Amino acid sequence: DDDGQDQGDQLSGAVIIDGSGTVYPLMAHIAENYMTNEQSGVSVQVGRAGSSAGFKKFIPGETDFSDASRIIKDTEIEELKANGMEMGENVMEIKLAYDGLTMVINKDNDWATEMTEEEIVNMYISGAHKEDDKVLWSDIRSEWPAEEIKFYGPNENHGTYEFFYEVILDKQDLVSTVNLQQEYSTLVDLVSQDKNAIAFFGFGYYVTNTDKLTAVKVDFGNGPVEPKLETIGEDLDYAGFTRLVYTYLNLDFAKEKPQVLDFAKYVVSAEGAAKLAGDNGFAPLPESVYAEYLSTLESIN
Amino acid sequence: MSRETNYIRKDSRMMMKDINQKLPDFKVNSARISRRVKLNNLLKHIFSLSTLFAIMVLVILLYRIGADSIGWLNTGFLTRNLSIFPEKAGIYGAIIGSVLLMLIVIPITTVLGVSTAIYLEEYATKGKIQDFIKINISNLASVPSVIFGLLGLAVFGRMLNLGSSILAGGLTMSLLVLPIVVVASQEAIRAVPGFLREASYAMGADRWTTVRKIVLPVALPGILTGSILAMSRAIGETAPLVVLGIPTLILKIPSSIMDDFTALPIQIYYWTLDTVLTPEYANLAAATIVVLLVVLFIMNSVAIIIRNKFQKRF
Amino acid sequence: MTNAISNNDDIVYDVRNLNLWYGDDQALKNINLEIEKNKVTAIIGPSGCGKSTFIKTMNRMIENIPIVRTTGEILYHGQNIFDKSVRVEELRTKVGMVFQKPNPFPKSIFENVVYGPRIHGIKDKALLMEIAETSLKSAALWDEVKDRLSDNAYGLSGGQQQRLCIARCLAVQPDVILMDEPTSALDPIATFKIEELIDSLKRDYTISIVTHSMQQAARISDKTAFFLMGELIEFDRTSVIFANPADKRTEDYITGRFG
Amino acid sequence: MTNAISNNDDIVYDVRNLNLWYGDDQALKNINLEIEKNKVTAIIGPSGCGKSTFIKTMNRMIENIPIVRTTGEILYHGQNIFDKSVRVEELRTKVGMVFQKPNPFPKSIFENVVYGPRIHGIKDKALLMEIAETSLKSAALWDEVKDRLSDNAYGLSGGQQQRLCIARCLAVQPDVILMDEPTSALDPIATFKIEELIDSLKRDYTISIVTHSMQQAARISDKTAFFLMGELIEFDRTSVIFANPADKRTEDYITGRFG
Amino acid sequence: MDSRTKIRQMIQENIANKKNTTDKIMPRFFFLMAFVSVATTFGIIVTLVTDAYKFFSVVPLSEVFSTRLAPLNANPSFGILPLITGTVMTTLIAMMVAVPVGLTAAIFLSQFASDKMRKILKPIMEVLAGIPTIVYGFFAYSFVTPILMRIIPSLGAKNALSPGIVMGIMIIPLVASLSEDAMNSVPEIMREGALGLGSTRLEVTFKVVIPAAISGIMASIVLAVSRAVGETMIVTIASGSSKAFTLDITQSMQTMTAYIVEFTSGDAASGTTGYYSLYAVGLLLFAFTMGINLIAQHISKKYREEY
Ligand SMILES: Nc1ncnc2c1ncn2[C@@H]1O[C@H](COP(=O)(O)OP(=O)(O)OP(=O)(O)O)[C@@H](O)[C@H]1O
Ligand SMILES: Nc1ncnc2c1ncn2[C@@H]1O[C@H](COP(=O)(O)OP(=O)(O)OP(=O)(O)O)[C@@H](O)[C@H]1O
Ligand SMILES: [Mg+2]
Ligand SMILES: [Mg+2]
Ligand SMILES: O=P([O-])([O-])[O-]
Repeated sequence: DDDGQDQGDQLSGAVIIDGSGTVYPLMAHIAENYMTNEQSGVSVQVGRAGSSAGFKKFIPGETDFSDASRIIKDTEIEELKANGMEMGENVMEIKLAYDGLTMVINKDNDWATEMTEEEIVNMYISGAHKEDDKVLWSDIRSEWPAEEIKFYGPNENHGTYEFFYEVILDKQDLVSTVNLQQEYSTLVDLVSQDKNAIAFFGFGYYVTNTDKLTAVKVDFGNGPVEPKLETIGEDLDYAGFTRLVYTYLNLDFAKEKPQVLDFAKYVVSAEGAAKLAGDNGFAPLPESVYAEYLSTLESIN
Repeated sequence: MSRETNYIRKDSRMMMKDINQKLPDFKVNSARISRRVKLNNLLKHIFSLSTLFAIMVLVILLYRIGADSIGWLNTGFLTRNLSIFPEKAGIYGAIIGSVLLMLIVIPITTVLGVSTAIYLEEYATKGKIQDFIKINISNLASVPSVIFGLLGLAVFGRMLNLGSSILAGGLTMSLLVLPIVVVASQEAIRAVPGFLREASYAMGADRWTTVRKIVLPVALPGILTGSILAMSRAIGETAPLVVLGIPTLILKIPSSIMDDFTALPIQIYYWTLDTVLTPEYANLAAATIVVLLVVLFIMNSVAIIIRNKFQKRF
Repeated sequence: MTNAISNNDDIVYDVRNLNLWYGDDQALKNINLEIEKNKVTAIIGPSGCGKSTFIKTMNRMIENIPIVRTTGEILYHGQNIFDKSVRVEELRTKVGMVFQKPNPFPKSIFENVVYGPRIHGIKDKALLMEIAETSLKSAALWDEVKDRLSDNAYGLSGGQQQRLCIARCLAVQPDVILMDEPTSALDPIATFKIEELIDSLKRDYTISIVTHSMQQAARISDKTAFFLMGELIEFDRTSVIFANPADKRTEDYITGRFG
Repeated sequence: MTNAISNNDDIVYDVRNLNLWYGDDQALKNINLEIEKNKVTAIIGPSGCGKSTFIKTMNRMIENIPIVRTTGEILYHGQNIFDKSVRVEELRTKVGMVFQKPNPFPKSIFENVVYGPRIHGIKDKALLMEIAETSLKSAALWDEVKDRLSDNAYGLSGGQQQRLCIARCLAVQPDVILMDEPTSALDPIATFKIEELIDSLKRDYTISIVTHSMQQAARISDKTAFFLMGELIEFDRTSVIFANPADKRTEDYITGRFG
Repeated sequence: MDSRTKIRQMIQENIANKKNTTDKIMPRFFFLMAFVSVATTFGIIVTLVTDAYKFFSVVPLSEVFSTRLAPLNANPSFGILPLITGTVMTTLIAMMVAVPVGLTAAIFLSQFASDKMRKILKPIMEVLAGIPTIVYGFFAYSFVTPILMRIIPSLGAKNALSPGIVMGIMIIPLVASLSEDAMNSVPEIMREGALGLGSTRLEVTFKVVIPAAISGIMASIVLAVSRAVGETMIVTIASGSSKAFTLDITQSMQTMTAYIVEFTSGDAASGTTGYYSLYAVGLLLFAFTMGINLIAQHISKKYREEY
């Protein structure tokens, strides 16, 4: 029943999406709009196992799209090859939007509201301050409280973790005291209840919880910058912690299943990511980028 | 003999006097009795508090859930499709999912469960095989549901390639509640008086005819009650379905048992997890819980009615 | 002895050297006895002497107890009922059984009576109705239940239930009816009715009845067998057994000296 | 009538106009009776006449059945046991009870005997040991169990268990001992031992015993009460009741004409 | 007369022509069906053991019994001790709630409550037992945790305490009803014996009834442990998924069951060591509950033999 039937404009069948939890709200939003406004006969399923977990299902062909909050890794490209798929040939990379990695702290934390990039990087690196990684706020700046910092973050299923570890920390180990969770909601909860907590995740999960969390303003050398839609972007002030979020499309399935192709077009259409990114805490890409994807997709069939 | 008795009498009289001197007089000690009675009454009240505590929790739980669901639980909620937007969300799809799930679980567990019970009670000779199956069933009943999820994932999801379809979920759930149906059916069959079987055999009926015409009809209310209880377990089970990998967002109403699906408890689970992102999800979860509890309440009432109506006919 | 009529058409049952064990306990010891056509044969003896065991062996109901083992033969119209070729289903339709406690099925009165015909393949509604009527009439129950044939059988009184069980048994047109203390759970009036019924049934059927009551045996039976600890002590015409028993133990039992 | 000794120290129990209902069924009807000190009072009557009900009312054990309702009074040493001020715990230590089926606790023999003293706060080991010994001796059980006081009571024979229950009862120094068919579950030899024991105990205790056995009542009791359908028909010296009953119904019962 | 013979003949013919095929096939069919339950157990064991074997052939035992659990890390480690402490902690908390409350409720219901009260109270307890665990999960997360956080300021939003307590509440009816059964099966005459000696009900309960019913009560507690160990949704929702090796009940932690849920819903892609670790944990959990169940059966068999 996965095969969509092209009866005029009416499509049916399923589109299966898994992967990034960061991208999930955006993708779920697009999917719901697609189903209510465009193709009510198509079933779009969106999961949020995490970027890495998503690729593990995508590579053997279990999903049509794989959302990711980081770019696909070389090892994953190799695995695709082993399954007879080439990037560009069988798999299409679609950039969806910009996300600002946001450092969040508790509302009662009135000291660490601004930090330099270096301070943030150093506090999360294992052994940078303490042997046992029981870092105190006062270790960062002596005028801050001598209380232990509670480090939180998404676990290794998540692209956000990998972006943080590989890009921000430059592959240096995280403090051993870090508390890694599967669900972003859990992180929001934990930080909102713990005065000494600090966590990192996508901007989207912060904007929906501004009443519970404070975002740290990051000083990349030109004064503290608050993450917002206006500052997140490649050439903007928050560029230091800005990353792209993606979805990867299995082109073989797009060719076989019209509903997959149709949904892909919708994602990059004016109704898709371009329109909904902002609502979900992402900065949209320039329109030309989406238009190019659209024309590539139109050329199929 | 009588000399011996005399000896005992004398002896006992002497001894009794001894005791009378040494034992405290119980009349004098009535203060102590008073203390004991007071302690008795005090602890009685403390013990009743325990029962009361359990009941209070139930009341609070129901109240909380009821309060959270007010304003959210309406016909629209029951008939609308799922949505990521709380004010647009409904649980029609989850209801259909749960119903389809039950449509798989009911026939499978009934056939398997009742057959197993018939085998154990009517055919199996007392001995090792019967004991083995019995022990096996009682052990199976205590296996955590998440383990059944792993079994379902490995066997139905991956080996038979059913993924996280309704069929895979239904088969997994069927095995999970099978022991409940077996045990209840066994009890119902055992309660069929032997004289009815004898009467049937004496008419020249063979074993199967006796089972079909006499034993099963008489045991039916008990079997039904057990099956309903098993269903009410299955309809609220979450862990095996989560392990099978039900997607987080699935908007389409399932139309066949091969479709992916969501069910009432799954929806409660995801909404509860996401309350942090959208606080109104807590209300949706509460409203879904109310629906689930009402369904359970109806099922259990039916079971109780059946039990009371058909109890003790001989 | 009645050797003269052996191998005669009048002999329904011919029990020869019957022994029966429950596991290692012997419950029947070398029983030899003949049951005559259209006679009522009473089986008496103290509790535990093997009366029920014996009567259940006659239609092989005893085989439902797995530990039972038998030797010897029971010829039913000349055919050994223990033969491989004998089907118990067939034997049991020819040899009906009525139990101590009335045991109707929890179905309607009608369904109770036609249970036997139904399971043996009679489906014709009219025929079933006819069978029900004849059987209930033969069991002297028709008048009492004809207006409520579809009511549940458990709504009947104990005595009515027992007559229903007899009707149920008659519905498959048996040859012999075995009864194991059929009146012991009934009050005197119901007992009287059943006794009357037995008397009227013996024209068409051969009846074997276990009873605890000496008076009952004397009242209704033509022949009486006295069992004691698994042995058949004496078997003779009822008048002889009660008036002039050959064995001291029979006399002791009859006169209430034990049991 | 023995009105002369009313309000006398020799009257332990004075039952006045006692009525008792189980729900709507009246089980005791206007009972009036006096129990004398250091006498054995037997209570006889056919099954269901209210013997157990009556005896359980004397120590208010009957109140464990929620539907029970009583009117009238039972004076124990002049004090109405139904009074608010009377504590059942106190009453029951003074009025011990022995049941039909031996009911030792699943503990050691020693722990069974000292159960009562322990709950009354006696902790001294040596004293408890002495109490155990004395009580077991009084119950004529000491010699049989002295070497295995720490064995489980359920290892004893039925008769020994019953004597253990009597010893357990003696250990709290009761005034009255109520016994409800204490020997009906026992074999004749054990019964004999208990009867002997009762005879020896009556010097120190007032005993009231329910029994089914006329012979037993005649053998061991000083006075006998005959109950019938909840009524006290006759109450007199045992010798009178058995030799020369005043009431026709008593006579019928005694001579085995019913019951 | 004629119709009698006719009917007799019809019946005898039908019997003679009847092939007893169904009567012979049905037992085999039933046996086959009965075998499904055995096959299920077999399936569980085979599934768990084969994949757990793959896990153990890759991961050294010294690592398995270590305190570092980081299955997805670039430098992964599969120490199982954090899961065991998590499971033990929540189970202990649950028992601390369920055992005293359940036992005293059982005592109240079987020894003190009037018939009328019992008739009202028992069904209510049954309702409590019939509520799905996901509902308790919601309750723990949305009600109990916030309240506890007001009482214990240092309590994390995800912790071991709240799910432990709620699990305990969920198990109360199990302990109560099984213990009550055990206490009710102490013969009435034994209770009467004690009452007849002037005991208060309390004394009867503690000195006679409970000692006599002790193995049934123990069995109920053991079964409750098994339930707590196997409980999944409450901990999944209310305790987060921290894999730190800690005995701190105020902080997020993970049980064996929650690990399985997290791993399957996150990353069930087969073939990795992490995937196999799922089955290793499953096997341990299975062995654990099976062992507990066998102990309970042994204990309750013993108590059935007592009188
Ligand atoms: N199912 C059985 N298993 C083992 N022994 C049995 C069984 N049924 C009966 N017996 C034994 O066989 C003997 C005969 O029993 P049976 O029931 O035939 O006696 P009975 O004469 O019918 O007694 P009653 O008058 O009490 O019905 C008895 O000693 C009995 O204990
Ligand atoms: N718990 C009860 N509830 C209702 N009625 C009861 C109860 N116990 C006894 N009865 C009724 O009270 C009447 C007297 O019963 P009781 O047990 O006192 O008789 P009994 O003389 O001791 O008989 P038995 O000799 O059989 O022991 C009987 O009619 C009985 O049915
Ligand atoms: Mg018999
Ligand atoms: Mg009595
Ligand atoms: O869930 P992620 O977006 O961090 O992969």
